Amino acid sequence: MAWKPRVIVFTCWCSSSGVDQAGFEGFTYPPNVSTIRVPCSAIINPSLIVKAFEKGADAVLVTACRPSELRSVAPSRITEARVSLLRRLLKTIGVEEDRLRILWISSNEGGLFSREVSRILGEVERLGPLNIGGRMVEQG
Amino acid sequence: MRRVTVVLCTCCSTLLEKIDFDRLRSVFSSSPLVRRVLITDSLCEKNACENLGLKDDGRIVVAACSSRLLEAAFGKPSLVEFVNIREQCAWACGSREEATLKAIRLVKGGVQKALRVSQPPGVEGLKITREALVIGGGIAGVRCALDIADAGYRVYIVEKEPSIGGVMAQLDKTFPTLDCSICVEGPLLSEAGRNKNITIIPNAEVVEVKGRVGDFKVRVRVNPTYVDPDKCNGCGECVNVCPVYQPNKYDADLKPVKAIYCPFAQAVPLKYVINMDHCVECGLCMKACTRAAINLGDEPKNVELNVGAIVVAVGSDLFDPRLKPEYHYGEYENVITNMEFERIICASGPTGGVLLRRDGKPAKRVAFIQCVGSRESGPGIEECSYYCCAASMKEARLILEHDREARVFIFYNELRAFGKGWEDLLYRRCLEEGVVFIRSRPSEIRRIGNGSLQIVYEDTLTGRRGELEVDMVVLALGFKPSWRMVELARRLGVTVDKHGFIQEAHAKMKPLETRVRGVFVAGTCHGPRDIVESAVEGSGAAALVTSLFRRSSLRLPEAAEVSAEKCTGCGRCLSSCEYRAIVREGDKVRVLESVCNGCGACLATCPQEAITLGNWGLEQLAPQVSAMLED
Amino acid sequence: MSRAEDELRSIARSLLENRVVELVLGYERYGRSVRPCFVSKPEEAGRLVWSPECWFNLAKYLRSLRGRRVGVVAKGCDGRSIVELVNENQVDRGSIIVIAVECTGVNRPVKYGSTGAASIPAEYCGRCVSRVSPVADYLVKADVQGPPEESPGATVHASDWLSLFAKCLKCSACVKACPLCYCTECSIEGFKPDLVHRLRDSKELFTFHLTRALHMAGRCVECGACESACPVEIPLTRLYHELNEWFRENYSYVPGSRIGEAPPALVFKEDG
Amino acid sequence: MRLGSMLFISEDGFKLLLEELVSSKKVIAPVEADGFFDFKAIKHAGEASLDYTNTRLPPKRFFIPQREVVFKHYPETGVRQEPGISVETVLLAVRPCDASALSILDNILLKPPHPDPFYESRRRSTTVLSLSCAKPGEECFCNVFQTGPVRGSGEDVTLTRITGGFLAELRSERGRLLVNGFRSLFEKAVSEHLEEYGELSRRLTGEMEGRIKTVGEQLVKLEEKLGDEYFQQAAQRCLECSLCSFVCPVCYCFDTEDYLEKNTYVRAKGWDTCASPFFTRMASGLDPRTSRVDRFCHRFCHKLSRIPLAFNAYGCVGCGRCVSLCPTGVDIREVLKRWG
Repeated sequence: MAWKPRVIVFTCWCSSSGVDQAGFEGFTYPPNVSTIRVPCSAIINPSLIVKAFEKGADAVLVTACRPSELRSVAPSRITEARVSLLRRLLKTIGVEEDRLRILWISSNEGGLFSREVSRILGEVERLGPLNIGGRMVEQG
Repeated sequence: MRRVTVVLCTCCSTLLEKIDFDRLRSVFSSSPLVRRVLITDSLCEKNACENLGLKDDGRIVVAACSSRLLEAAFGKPSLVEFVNIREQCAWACGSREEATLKAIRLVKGGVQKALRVSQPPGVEGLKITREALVIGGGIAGVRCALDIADAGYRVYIVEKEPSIGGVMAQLDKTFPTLDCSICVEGPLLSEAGRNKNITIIPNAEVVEVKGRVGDFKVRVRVNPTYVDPDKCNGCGECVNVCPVYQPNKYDADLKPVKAIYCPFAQAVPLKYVINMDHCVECGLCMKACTRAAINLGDEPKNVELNVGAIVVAVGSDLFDPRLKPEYHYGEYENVITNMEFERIICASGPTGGVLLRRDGKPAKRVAFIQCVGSRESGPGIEECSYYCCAASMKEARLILEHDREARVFIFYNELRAFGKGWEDLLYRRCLEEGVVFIRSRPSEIRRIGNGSLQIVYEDTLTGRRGELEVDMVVLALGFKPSWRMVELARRLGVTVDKHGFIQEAHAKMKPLETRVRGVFVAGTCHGPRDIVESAVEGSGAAALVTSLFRRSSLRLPEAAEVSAEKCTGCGRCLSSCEYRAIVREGDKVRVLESVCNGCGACLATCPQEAITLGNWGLEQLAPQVSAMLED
Repeated sequence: MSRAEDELRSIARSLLENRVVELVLGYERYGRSVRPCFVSKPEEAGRLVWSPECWFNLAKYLRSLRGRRVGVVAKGCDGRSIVELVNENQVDRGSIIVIAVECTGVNRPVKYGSTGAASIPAEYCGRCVSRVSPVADYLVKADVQGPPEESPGATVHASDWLSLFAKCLKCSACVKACPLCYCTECSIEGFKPDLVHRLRDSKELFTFHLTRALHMAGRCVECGACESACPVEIPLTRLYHELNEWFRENYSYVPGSRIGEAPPALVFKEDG
Repeated sequence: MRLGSMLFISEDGFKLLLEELVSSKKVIAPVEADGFFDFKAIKHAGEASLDYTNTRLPPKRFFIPQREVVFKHYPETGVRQEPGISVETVLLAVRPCDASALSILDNILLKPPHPDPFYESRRRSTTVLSLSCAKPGEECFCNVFQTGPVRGSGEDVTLTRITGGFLAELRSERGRLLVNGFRSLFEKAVSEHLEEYGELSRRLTGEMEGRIKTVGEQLVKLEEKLGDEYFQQAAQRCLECSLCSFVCPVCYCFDTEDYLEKNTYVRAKGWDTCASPFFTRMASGLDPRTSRVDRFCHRFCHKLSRIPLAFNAYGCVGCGRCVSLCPTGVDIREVLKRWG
């Protein structure tokens, strides 16, 4: 059957209510998206994103609260810096940096989330499978 | 092998046609990691847990709707992992097949995480010391101490002056009703002095605060007063024989008192103190004192307090008018501040309540200049200082009450009379009594001939420029916290805003709390206020303290902890904590539980996860990610 | 025997004689190349040598010698890693005497190479930020002035990295040779099996190298010790250089340039 | 033909032999890749290149893989040992020292009553053809342990390149069977061949004249030398990485690891190093060998005194890899010089 990109989404507490709200209002988005809820986007360890790519994720999305309205500005700034640093690292070693993105989703933007996810899924499909596992097996 | 119970909720069977629950059951009952699979139709019912017999199941994966609704049903999520198969699967997927596959994937992830969840986060049953500390004995502090004492808890008031009372004790009358300030506050002070639950520690300041909410260890340094408070009965014999005079800070340095003095008549505690800067140690007072209470070799003492909550009510200093050279305060005698005016107009003041100029002549023409150090981008503060318009109108009415023929001018920007009773009792009454309001911020004060002053101004309503000759100018000073406030905030671990006021946890949602759990604020220390609002906040803070003490035990939310052997002290986590909850200790770091907000930004900065937060480490999340990516 | 070597020895001898330091860390001749040596007696100072073969970063030993007064021979990059170690309070600046030597580029060892050459000029020295250590108590000028000869080095294309990682033996020589890798329980050596298992699994080498790159981001002084210690010669410094470029572009911050300066990316300014 | 008899095979005879072997069996030979020689399975004869001092990594990994699954616990059927499926392979052009390492490993790992099944199945299915050295490497010291440079002790056929072809000496039953299979390509060795063979070994021993030569009895009591000034000084340099153990053809210590993969529990076994501070760390955290000097000396005591005592063969074959690859120049030859 056709290859489907596998995407992991890390949502912080507020943006997870945004994601739930997407379903609540009937916005459908492709199924091969698995969400993991964490208290705050800054908890996500960049090594965990790297592990997700190694285990077969074709794209990883990190949703965070918009820096302006979040009650404490800081964590979103940290996540933004870490994601940008990791994107640069991925670009260096030949993994397209668009496979890792940060989305500013506040708790009432369900529609935005589903539109963004569908658009990103389309792009990732064009990029094709990442298959780190397969490419890392050395010869002989 | 650890086992997990999987509970699937069909949301009153509405999800049955969206997700193939039988397939879910077969997939997970065959897995060796799952103890049993339960399918129920409404988990959000009142006692769903009991009916399903989940009491002793330990590790549970609940696949249902959004977890916010369910957390209440399951109580604090201990070893329970929530997976959303309604909003994110049933309602968000196109076909039943897709929704089922996604549900399987999400529950697999949930199972892997549930396997590795350790003891529920947060520390249970922390002991609470049901004693409070109020720093600052002004109206806010006293009001707060009284409310806490009335609720039956012990309170310490630490006051840097020899007596509690604060700024309100220095005022003559209070607006808007012009009732005598000390007559209102006096009874409160004496009740505070008498209340067996309240211990007043005067001449003292907080030096060091350690520990967490419910268990603060506070070190207080009591400055020497050279008079033993237990022996002194306030008879005043020593004052008669003391040869040395000194300016009295209570009277804004306008009325001299002896080196051994009591700040004001209604002082609580009514004890005499010696100001060693001026005392010449002649020893006359020692001979005069019948109870041998005086000891010139007194040393500062340290007092250790163990309290459960701290209320900061230290008030705020006023703007230093010398920073506005155009008003020549300190240079021209008759340019005085509104605090000095309060002492002069007050009966117990230096002139016995008669409004006299420095040279003794009565002040017939008085001008008030508003917003000195407020609502400006200069050395003052940007905000409006809230109290000064009302105070100046009150003082104007006092002048006219003392001397019918006096002429009073008020130079204002926007006259703010928004409080209860301010409009009629102050503003309209002033207009009736002939007070002249000029909308202008005077540019300069000049001295002319016989000591009277000339104010150069431009009336922005009429556009006319003019000079006004007056006998006396009163500067309405705004609030401006001094370095002492910033120093105290550093010792408490709380932050200050750009002007130096203490920063509340949240301006709207938590106005009386600070970022350190268990430390509250009341009064002008966290922003411009008037007496009414300071008292209100005193009671508000007291309510928060009593509700904290009312709890049987304390449960702190998840706070990060540092493992001592793993930590190398490199400090990379310090900079990631926006609440500054991580501090260096020796060559390691430590997390202040009462300050940590559980956001976890520090976890990823530590390369070996020496700093951990509940169940949010790689050990729990990596297997969940791997499980979700199994094809 | 070059003038620089001579100066170096006399400095070391005087430091040891006047008991300014208990130990001087330097390099000594060994077979065809050079290896680190610990000189504790003045008369042994003669063993110290200086040549382009001295690629090893002696700052690695400073942490285990904390508390003792130690003199250390430091190239530009070694000095920068001493600054980083001081910023991360792993060593006390006071107890280290830095004998800074002006470096003109080192040679990276090539072992069992088919070309037979013992070492070739290190490619990472071409990107050097400062030839002399930012912190120095003594300075030894280089014998021959002028820019280092151009160091050849195949440019590494983005697509090569995965096959390069696949060659890795997971022997952690890179981790152990790096002065800034000092975790008590290194999460990629085996203490965090959920991230990287202790035993080598070729798929996990992706996570091994990227996690180490993330841990070095904003700290690596590009001394090349990891690249030179690696038995299968993976050009790791090139990888960490890219992350330092990210820091340079976003925050114009170069690691190891000044004592007291913390990496800015994820840092809140004090007034923040 | 009896064991030990010498045969000759011409250059193109050898190529033919290689073609045959590649088509019938899995052949592993040294291949040059970006400046280094490493053993790789070759598809056709042309890939192999035989003029090298030694491969960077020993052929050990074809007998003891860096990581292998020992058994899995399947939920339905319980524990099942992973079968050590090993296909018939020919290991070509191994240097005599690496080949001798295999014979030492045989003594250790195949010693009854508990031979290592995984090693045994791989060893039994592999025929080792060694190739004598043409020129000793800088760090080689195989002359100390008589493990080269011409003849090793673990190989099935010893090849020696001489003008016009190779001399093949049959060293084991498997070697004889292999050569029998291609008897037509071989012919009896004549005296010039043997003459050239003798001349080669004399030249090689001559070239290794300056290096250490003998191994003395003092090594047996190396343990007591722990406090020796040399060990204190040298141990300070060791970085405790796993390089020396991973590149040593004789190191066989392993570590095991259990983890959960999908629904099955897996036990894996793989290379470990005694230099690492966690090699002897017990579950409780207790570590009998806490100091760096202990670990540093253990490596030499194990190779130079304990293995000889237990398996009457030295645990080192003098290939020189650990000497040349160690980042901080730790050198086993210094131990030999001091106590050899």
